[in-house]
Amino acid sequence: MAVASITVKQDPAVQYLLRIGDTALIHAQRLAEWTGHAPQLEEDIALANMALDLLGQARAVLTRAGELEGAGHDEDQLAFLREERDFRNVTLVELPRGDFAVTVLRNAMMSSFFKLLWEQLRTSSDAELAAIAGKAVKEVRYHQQHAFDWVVRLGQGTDESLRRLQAALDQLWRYGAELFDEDAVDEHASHTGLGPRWGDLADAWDAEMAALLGEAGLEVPKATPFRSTGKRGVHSEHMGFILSEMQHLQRAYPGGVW
Amino acid sequence: MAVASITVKQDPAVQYLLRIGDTALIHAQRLAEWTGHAPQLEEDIALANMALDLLGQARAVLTRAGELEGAGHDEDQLAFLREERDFRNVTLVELPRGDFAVTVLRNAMMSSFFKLLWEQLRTSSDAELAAIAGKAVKEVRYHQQHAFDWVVRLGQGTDESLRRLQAALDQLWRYGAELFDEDAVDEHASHTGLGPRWGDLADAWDAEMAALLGEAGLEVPKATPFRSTGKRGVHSEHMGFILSEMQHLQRAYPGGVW
Amino acid sequence: VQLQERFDARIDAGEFVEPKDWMPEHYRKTLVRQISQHAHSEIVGMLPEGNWISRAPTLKRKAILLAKVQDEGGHGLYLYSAAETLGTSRDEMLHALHTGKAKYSSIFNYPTLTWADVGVIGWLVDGAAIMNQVPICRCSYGPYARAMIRICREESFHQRQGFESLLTMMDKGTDAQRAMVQDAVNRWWWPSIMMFGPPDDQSPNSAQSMRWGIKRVSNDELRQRFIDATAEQAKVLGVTLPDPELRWNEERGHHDFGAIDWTEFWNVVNGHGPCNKERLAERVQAWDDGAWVREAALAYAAKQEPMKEAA
Amino acid sequence: VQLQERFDARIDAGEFVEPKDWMPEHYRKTLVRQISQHAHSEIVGMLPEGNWISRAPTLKRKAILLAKVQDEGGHGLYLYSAAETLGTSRDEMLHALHTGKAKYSSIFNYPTLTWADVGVIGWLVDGAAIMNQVPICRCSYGPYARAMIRICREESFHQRQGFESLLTMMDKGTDAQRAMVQDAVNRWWWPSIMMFGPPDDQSPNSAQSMRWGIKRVSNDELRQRFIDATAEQAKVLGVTLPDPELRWNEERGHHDFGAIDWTEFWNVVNGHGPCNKERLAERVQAWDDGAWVREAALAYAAKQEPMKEAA
Repeated sequence: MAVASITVKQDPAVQYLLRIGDTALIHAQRLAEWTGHAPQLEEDIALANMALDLLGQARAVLTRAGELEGAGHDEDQLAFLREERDFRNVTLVELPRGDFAVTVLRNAMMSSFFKLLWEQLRTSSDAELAAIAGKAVKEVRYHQQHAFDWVVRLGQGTDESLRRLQAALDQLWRYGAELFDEDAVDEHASHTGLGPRWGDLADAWDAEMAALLGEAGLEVPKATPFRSTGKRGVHSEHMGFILSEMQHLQRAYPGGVW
Repeated sequence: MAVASITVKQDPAVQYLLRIGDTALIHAQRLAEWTGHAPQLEEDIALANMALDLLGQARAVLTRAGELEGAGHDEDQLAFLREERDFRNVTLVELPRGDFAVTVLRNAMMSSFFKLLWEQLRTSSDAELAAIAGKAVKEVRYHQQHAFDWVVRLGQGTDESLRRLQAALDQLWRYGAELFDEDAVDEHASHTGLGPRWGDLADAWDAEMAALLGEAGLEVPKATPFRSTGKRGVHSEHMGFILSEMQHLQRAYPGGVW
Repeated sequence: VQLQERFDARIDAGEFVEPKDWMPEHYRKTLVRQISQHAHSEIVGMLPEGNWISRAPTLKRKAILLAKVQDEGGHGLYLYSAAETLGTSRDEMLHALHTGKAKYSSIFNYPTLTWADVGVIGWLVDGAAIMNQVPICRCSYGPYARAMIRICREESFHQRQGFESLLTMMDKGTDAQRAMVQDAVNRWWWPSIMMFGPPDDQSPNSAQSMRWGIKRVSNDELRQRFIDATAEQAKVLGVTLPDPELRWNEERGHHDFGAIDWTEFWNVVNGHGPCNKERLAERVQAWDDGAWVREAALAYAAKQEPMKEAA
Repeated sequence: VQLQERFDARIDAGEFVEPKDWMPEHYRKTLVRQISQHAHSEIVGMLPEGNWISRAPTLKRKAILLAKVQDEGGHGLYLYSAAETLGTSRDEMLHALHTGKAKYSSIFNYPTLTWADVGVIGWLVDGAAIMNQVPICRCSYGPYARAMIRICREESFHQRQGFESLLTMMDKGTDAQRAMVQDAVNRWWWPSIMMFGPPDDQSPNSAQSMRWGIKRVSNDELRQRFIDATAEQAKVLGVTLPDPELRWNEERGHHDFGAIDWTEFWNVVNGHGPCNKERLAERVQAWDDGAWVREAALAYAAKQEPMKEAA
């Protein structure tokens, strides 16, 4: 019945999976906030659908991370009993949901990244991860289509929608760089065939985003030295609030069975 | 090191104190949200000051509640390890802080109530509570003055400030009735001299509020059968989010010493 | 007159009325009111349960809840579509909701205060909804009946999930969890049995709706069926229904039950329940916040038109 | 020229310059820049700590933290007032902050990620601030010097409270709490020692400020004093400072320490730290959201004027 937080081994393969699983989980958490509050009913349903896909991916990957760690941690212990500093999601997904422009632009950035990642992970040396990727890649293609359609629609819609979209880009763009920062975890994954160095996806991602942002009529902000560092466990101040809410029941009902 | 929630005896004297202590605590929690975000620096300081006063009152009253209960619960166990359904604050204080009009109007409603209550509690049969009241009554007079000044200022300020203030009144007014709903807890307090039936404060409160709202040029909404029920432990949906945030550390670090 | 006779004959024969068929204006209006009210209930109903998505206690329960709330949005869509076949647009119906002219099920004006509320809504509220809705699968208006068939199938699934989640807590959980379940049952029981509406002798529109085959079973009869079914399920769960007068009546072959507080019912119907104002305000806020998005989508579509024509 | 000579003589004699005294324009500008930057640091500094008020782990800690953040607001007030004596209004200074023309201490562009960060800010950040500010209590401009005396007294109190809260966790807490403290120290150590600004040989304005008695001790000397004091305190706490090269140098009578990452320093100064954009956006949002309140207060005050005259 102890409910102290768990700690997870600093094994690079486990860390690599946590980056994927946590990013999908926190993105799902944010997207699900729209449920019941979207601009039209179709979008309530579409955003909930994406959140469900991401949640499914998160569950599969976290489960696999727990298996590779070998300490008996299941998806729920990993999601609900880790401390903030042990979460490995990129910072971009933990930012507040913002308005609809922020949401579809973040979806465009993240789904483009995930599409490239899952495509590569289909040939992971870890058969389980490869299988997860085979399913995820189909889901994420739809996410990307949905996000891109909306970005173009808002970019070419009204003056206000273009203005809001540009503001969203100005806010979010600088968080994109974190996706492609490399370190020993990437090196290890690449070396063992677990998955690609995330940095190796940068060129393809840049190309897809440039085409999209061009079509939407957006001005791409200049690159800056700003680097978010969520995937190394140093998050934004938003993360603590996400977790205090998400983890409340598991923390408050020790030994509970749900 | 168990951190399961505590439960508190259904003793009417304890419940009476929890109503006071929890109301002050949750009101402080909401007011403190303004810190760093007020319309001008003077108000950052004034609102933090009120939150501090309320927090001090809450600590004293919760401590006393724990003593009367006699189960060894201190102020922190009462604040951080009770479940939502065992909190006894009135619903009004748990509503989101809203804009500045909502905040000063709520302050006006609550400080007027608390002023009347503390004045009576100075002669409580419980010497400890009487002592707390002696200090609190001075603090709350300042709170009331501050709130009333602002209500008049906003009411007689600009068209926009009047419009916002009226919207705040339309939102909050219906939660005022709960303050004066009576039950066995009040009956017991009155009977034992612990404190007044809250309902007995209604006429004086009505008179003070009517004078204020009149001066501010507000239209008082019609009475309706709506009744909030926080002081019986049936809260609004906002309460759970307040507690998940407020209680997070105590729940997540079992056995911690702070 | 001939049209009216043909219509009546059709109803009597138990045939479906379809959108292109002639129908009495009052029949059309009654249907629009009922279907749109039902659609509004689905989308307002997303709020109390949606309130717990971010806090669901396991990832599996989070997925189940999110899928359920999404289904409710889907039900809203089918129902608005069914109502649109009667010549009223979704925007018109939403306008009626947002301005307080249209109603939605009063049950959603109660707050969800604990995680157990989510399970209890599945068990009791969805259970009552199904009881109400199954007869509508045989309703005389085709599009409505067909929508209801699909909806009822999904609702049954939700109801079983809700019951199962409560059963897990009651059977395998801690004392604190069991107390949470019992507390939620205590709060939702009476509002649930109010979902069948006022007693038959105070339900003036029922007769006409029965005649038209829009309503098939009376309020009191549905309520009795629900109570009979639920009392047995409560025993399986191990919870107590908060009605000291609830007991099996051998003679009637039904459960007797205590007096319903109709004052509370009418207060909530008339806008004075715990969450009426907040629910509506939340819907209106979402709609208003989304206005610029809908406008952008329209503007974009308009710009594409000439291009399509030119292509 | 005579005025300049008299001013210089006064500075040399260690006398205070007061608001009504003549002063060189550059002296005035330098002071306005420095005092307003200091005031901005106080009010921006309310945000990272304010972030934890709602989550403080005990009611006592909540009260202490709330009082501390309130004090920072108070410091902001004194300092804006001191700067106003030089002929610049608070609104002008805030405008410079909101438009990015004025700076504030870079330390507040780092996030507070755990509760231990609050204690570490008290210990290290307030500690470094005091080290910087104590000499300003002897600054040549009277109103600034007097404000600093009061501020330093309160900051010392905050610093002790921060240290005490860390000591409680380290001495009496759990392993998880001790790990939380060490982690916070790891993140805040380097940014704290950057608070003394660039090395003396890269600090071009320092000489003039020294001459004017606005600055009394050099950046590097203050930094060394801070490191020497803090290294001892770290031992008492039982935390490790994250610098493998930190060690006592008997010969120098000071601690040696590792190379500071000045690239990070300049990145944060130039707006690219972890929270620069969010901190400023939060201040601007609060200011903009409050516009209608300030307008209402002005309108009300204007309406009262004629009444007062008439009375």
